[in-house]
Amino acid sequence: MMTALLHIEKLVAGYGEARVLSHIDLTVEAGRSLALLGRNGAGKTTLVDTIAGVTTHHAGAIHFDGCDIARLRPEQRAPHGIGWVPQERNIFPSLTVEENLTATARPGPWSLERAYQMFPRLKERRRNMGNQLSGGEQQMLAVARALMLNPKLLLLDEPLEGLAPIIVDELLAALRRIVRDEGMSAIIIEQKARKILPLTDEAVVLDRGAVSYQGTSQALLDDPERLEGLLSVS
Amino acid sequence: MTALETRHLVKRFGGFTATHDVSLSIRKGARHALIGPNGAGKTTLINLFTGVFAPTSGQILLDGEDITTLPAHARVARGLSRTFQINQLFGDFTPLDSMMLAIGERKGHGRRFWRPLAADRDVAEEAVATLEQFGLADAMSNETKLLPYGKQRLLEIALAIAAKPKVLLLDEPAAGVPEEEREEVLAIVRALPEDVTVVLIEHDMDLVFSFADRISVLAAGALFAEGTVEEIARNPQVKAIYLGEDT
Amino acid sequence: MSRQTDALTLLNAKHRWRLWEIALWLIAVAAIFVLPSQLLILTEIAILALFAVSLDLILGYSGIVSLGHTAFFGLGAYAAGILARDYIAEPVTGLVFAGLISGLFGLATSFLVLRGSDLTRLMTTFGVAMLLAELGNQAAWLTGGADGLSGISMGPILGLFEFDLWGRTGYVYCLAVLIALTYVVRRIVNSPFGLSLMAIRRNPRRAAMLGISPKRRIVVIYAVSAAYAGMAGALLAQTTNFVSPDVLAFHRSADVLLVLVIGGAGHLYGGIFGAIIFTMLRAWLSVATPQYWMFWIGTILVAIVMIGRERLTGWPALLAARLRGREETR
Amino acid sequence: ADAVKIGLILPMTGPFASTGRQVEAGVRAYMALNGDTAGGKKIEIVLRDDAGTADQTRRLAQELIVNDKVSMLMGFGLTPLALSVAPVLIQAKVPAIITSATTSAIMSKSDYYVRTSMAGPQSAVPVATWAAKNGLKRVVTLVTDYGPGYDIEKGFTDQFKKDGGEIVEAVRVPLQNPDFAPFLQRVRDAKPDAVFVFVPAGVGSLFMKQFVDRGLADAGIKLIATGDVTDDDLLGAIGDPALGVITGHFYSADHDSPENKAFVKQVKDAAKMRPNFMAVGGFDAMHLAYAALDKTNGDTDGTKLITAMKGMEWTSPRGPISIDPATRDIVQDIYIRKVEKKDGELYNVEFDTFKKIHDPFVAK
Amino acid sequence: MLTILFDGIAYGMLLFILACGLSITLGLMNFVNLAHGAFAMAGGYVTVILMNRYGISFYLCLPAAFLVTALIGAALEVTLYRRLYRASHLDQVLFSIGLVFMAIAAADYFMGGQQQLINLPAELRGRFDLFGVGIGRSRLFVIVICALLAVALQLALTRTRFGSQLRAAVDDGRVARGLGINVSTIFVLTFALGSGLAGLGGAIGADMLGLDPNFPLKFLIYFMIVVTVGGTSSITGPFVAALLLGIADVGGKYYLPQAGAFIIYAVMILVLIVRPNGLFTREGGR
Ligand SMILES: Nc1ncnc2c1ncn2[C@@H]1O[C@H](COP(=O)(O)OP(=O)(O)OP(=O)(O)O)[C@@H](O)[C@H]1O
Ligand SMILES: Nc1ncnc2c1ncn2[C@@H]1O[C@H](COP(=O)(O)OP(=O)(O)OP(=O)(O)O)[C@@H](O)[C@H]1O
Ligand SMILES: CC(C)C[C@H](N)C(=O)O
Ligand SMILES: [Mg+2]
Ligand SMILES: [Mg+2]
Repeated sequence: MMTALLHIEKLVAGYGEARVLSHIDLTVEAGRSLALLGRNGAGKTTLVDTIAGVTTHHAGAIHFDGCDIARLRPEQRAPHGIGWVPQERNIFPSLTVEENLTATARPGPWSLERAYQMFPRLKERRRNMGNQLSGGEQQMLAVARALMLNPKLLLLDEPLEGLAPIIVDELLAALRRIVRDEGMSAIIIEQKARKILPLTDEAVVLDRGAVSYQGTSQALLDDPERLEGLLSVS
Repeated sequence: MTALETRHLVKRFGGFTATHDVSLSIRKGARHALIGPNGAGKTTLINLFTGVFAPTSGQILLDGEDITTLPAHARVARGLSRTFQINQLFGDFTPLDSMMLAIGERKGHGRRFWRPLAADRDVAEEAVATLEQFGLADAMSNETKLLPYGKQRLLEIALAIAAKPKVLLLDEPAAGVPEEEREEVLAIVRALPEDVTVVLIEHDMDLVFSFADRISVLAAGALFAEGTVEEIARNPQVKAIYLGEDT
Repeated sequence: MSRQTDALTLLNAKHRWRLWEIALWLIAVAAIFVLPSQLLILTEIAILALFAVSLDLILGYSGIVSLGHTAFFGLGAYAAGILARDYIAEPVTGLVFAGLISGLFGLATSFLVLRGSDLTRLMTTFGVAMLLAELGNQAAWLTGGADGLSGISMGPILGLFEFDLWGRTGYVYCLAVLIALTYVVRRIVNSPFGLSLMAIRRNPRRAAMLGISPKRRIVVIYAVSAAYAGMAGALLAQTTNFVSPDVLAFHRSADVLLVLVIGGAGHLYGGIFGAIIFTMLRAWLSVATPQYWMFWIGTILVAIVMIGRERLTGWPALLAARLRGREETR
Repeated sequence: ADAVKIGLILPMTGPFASTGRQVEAGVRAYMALNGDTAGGKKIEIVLRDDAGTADQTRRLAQELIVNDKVSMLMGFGLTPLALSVAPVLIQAKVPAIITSATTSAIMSKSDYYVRTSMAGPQSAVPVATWAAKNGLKRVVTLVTDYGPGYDIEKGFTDQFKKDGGEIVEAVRVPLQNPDFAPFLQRVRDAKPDAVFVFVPAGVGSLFMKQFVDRGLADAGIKLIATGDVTDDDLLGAIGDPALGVITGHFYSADHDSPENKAFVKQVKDAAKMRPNFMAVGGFDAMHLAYAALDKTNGDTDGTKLITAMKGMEWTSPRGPISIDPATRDIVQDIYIRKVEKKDGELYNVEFDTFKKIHDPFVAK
Repeated sequence: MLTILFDGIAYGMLLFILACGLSITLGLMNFVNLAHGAFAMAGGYVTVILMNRYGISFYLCLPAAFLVTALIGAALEVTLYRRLYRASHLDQVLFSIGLVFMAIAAADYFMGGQQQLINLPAELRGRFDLFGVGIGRSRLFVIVICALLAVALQLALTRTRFGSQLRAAVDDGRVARGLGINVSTIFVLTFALGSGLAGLGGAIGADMLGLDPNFPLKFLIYFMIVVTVGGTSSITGPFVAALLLGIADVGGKYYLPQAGAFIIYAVMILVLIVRPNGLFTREGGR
């Protein structure tokens, strides 16, 4: 039986006094993936960062894997099984590639070898400092770093940005496999809806900090006009 | 007429060769795309063009003039302008301030220390006009760092264009810009005068193919292939190392 | 177009004279008449304020931290002192002379602040000041060495105004110089040149890509700042008729840095307010408890930081609105 | 019957704070022992901290004169601090009694300076004479690299050469100097009979320790010094390494006289420390102020006070002293002392006296 | 000749032990802690009190000085420092200088203004000759302790996960937390370590450098020089820098006494001209 891995209720959050998200309700089942869409500034990053715990939480509940983590500090959430890829990647500049991977790693199926297997490029650059990587390499590192946390839920904020098309295909395929075969869940933000809708189960569209669509990805794909309407500048 | 040319350009970081004997020639007025796998050395190349890095060996020519050893700002003065792959903005300036700066510097006002900023009406007018063009006018008095990422990205591009360059280098300008706005951004770029040379680095093939008239493919630091859009799109080796199957 | 008017209004707002600004200077002038017994300490404040304004030019506006700014202050003091002792006793001449000497020295040492991190700059500037201090100590034939430079007797200002024991002439002189030089800084920071400095401070790489040569601009402003510091030093030498070796001492660099940070770097008036607050507090506390005043100053510094400067006083908020987008990043 | 105010400007904080502390203790001790009236008027002390910074000294002096209307200034921890007030004194005609600064050059800068500490190399010269007499032929001098150091180096060197000695080497140590090793090694390598040392008091104690640690004494190099090195205040803390060191100075807490006994007891009781040569400078400054006021019958005119002070003679805790009417500088006995243990405590025990020493640099 | 070299090394090592705590708080944690010298002073006074008042052995005083200052450091971190990691460097300067002022006045109040001296145990006093080189025992002791410490620290900070977590936390605290690093705990431990080392340095240095309330200001500059010349990204950097400066300073003062006071500053400026980020820098990093 599937239970909700993440269940968000009436969430209000923002930065300091500023409230960006208002009354968000959202559910992610274990072993499912969710596409998070929305225009520029809609609050996608804010939502994902709020789950990771690094914004200001004003009200509402975030149930994760059976407990309310809304009031937990971010470093207490990661151990519950949250893996986060921030939008700006935020590779630690004074750590080597390998240290970036191991510093936060937790035990589980994702090991250093497996991460390197997925991104051979990283293995080649393993002794490089974090800030001496190309943009795409940083993106790979951010994803690999999150995987090495061996999370139950992956939060991916525009993870495809800056990756070569062939890598994008590989990464998407791999994510799909991971979600399907290993029961990991994922929330994926992406500007190009059509890139990820085919590979995700559910979709949520945000607009000005509120949910404007919630349903299956397939439904959105089947209704391009609706999709257009949800995403284009009104 | 070549706008930008490199001869046997090499850049090493310690033992690692990021640019490997690249000889590239870009025609004046070209819409040239630079693609290649991650870590192929595209950004490094731009950094070499603009003087962020000094090459290990080789030459860079702008309009036939050797600029290999010129400092960055002198290259800008000769008409080279760029955007950064990762935004390089003045976080607590307003977009208006940033634009005033960019345009003022282009006009050579930067050494004026007695005249108030506001006295340069023409600069202010142009600043506002450019901001409007990029849909940033509403946010012109907000702190840059508080703008959504996409808007910051637009400002990054606007700043480069404000320099009225002869050669414009765009490093993944569309990253983080929503799909619909990507086209608008490129439309602005496309609308630049014909003699402006544009070099575009981008992983979004829809954009590349619709924008470029010529493409160079870089791999492992070296020039791997070069040709028209059709040639590159059909090139099986490029597919194998970069494009993948479905594009 | 209304957007354009908006923009011009925004830009104009930056360099408009504020009420409190005018009030500040009026009070400073009024002090000549209403606070005759405090003129000496006010003179000290004016000199320190000028010194802090000079530091603000490089620290607040250009992001160059210096722990050796007193090199220029001390050099100016010695230059003015020696000139007055041996050649020309007229103060304004000495002031200009000191500014020139310090400015040139700033120009000559500016290459040191172009590279490295904040810490590097902190320490190279500090090193230069220490070397200069040691030089001053060794060159006793010129500087009086450790005993200090004495035997200065200043002539009347412009041949007209004699210095008096109550420090009235001295204060008027220092205040006039402070007002004039602050006005110049005010013009500079509100100019395109000033904007480019602030841009360099925030992101030199991007600034270079807009065609700005960060190095040249920094060299220029460093020299200007050095000249300012030199003139502050000259004022001290001229109003005290003495140059002690501690014009080059480390604590002076540290003090001026504190003063500026207390007042808020990058605000133009930060140094001035800082000088007022710091000097008054110290004077008051060291009279109240000559042995332990440092403890209370320390407590106040800690409190200022913990509570947050912005929350303590109203004026930075005013300034923040005025200079929106220009406060230091933190 | 209004009060007479005396402005006391001292470094109470900063590196020379202990100077200020001692002088203040001396001043307070005098008032405790002699009451607070002189010349029929009540005496008030206004204490200010200049933190050892000359422009502060100068401003404080000026403010004390203009605002607080003090009749005399007193204090001045270091030479430049004393020098900085010269223009003020000249303009305001207010006497300034120097309790600590020692450089010769100060006195000529204004006619309103009077000194109760020490005049230049006053104590160095007798040490030179003593050394030459006691069979020390080859000496290295080691002084701190600043004004008073030069004075003392010169005073010692001139006298020692005159008495037939040889200066093997003259070493100068920077004021800011954490480690004496290289200088001591230089001394050691020069293999002299003795090393003559002047370093300011606090540093002096560190010097002593390193001197012993480096085995210079074992190598047969004797240590002779001015009294700063075996400062009474620190002697206890230096401990046994100091035993046997010979110094010349104008004051020892061990000086055997009723005046001194009373003084030492008063400071020990009130300030919980042993007075040193700085404290006695403050004590005598107060005596001079009181005596001058008595003489003018409470008239606080600066010029009259200075005139009254000139030629004043009295018995200080340090011994008999007087103010030279020509130079306004102190004339005092210099004692040669040796560090010895008395009742479990270390003292500079006087064993030889050079009488009525003037500033050797100023022709009599 | 070799004696001078030995003295230089010892002096350098003393600088290192005093500065290494700072290279942790300033270099690694990126906190401009000008109060470093105050912690060193605290360690010194702990030693003085324990030895002179209670007659406790010098060897026991060293760990005690470390522990006491580490505890003080931890307490201050939790109450004050913690809130300022994200403040600007200038605010940190203001704050820590404030602490220094407080410490100076407090030391003066409780301990008096005069120099405090300790007397080392007999076996650490004096010197012996080894192949004609005069070896001061206390200096040898300093050298040994420092060398051990340098190796231990370098290993701990570069080879352990704690080390990389610390650097990650400093690079980007927000993201480090988001990825599960317990930034507060790491910082409090590291800060305590840095202060403890300062205290240890103060305890060891008190004999040679003396101890008075002005200690934190008097020596601050030397610590800063060592850290700057060494570079802020490792422990090896300050170690080598301390050695270099120690030898240059002692050697220079011996051979060129007239230039004595210039040397350390001149060396520092020269190094920084050639290598603006210090002797040892990783190419990356902040
Ligand atoms: N640090 C911040 N402080 C205050 N407001 C912020 C901050 N960061 C973002 N915002 C505001 O929050 C809103 C939502 O921003 P967010 O970054 O979540 O949008 P997004 O959907 O991720 O956009 P994008 O597609 O550009 O990444 C925006 O209006 C933005 O201006
Ligand atoms: N400062 C540096 N030191 C060492 N290696 C570096 C440095 N800068 C870049 N590199 C390496 O050089 C290679 C080329 O990097 P570059 O940024 O040019 O790639 P790119 O083609 O722009 O890739 P992407 O598409 O991912 O942005 C990368 O492997 C990177 O790790
Ligand atoms: C207190 C002493 C160190 C004063 C010193 N003798 C001077 O005149 O400067
Ligand atoms: Mg986002
Ligand atoms: Mg790139």
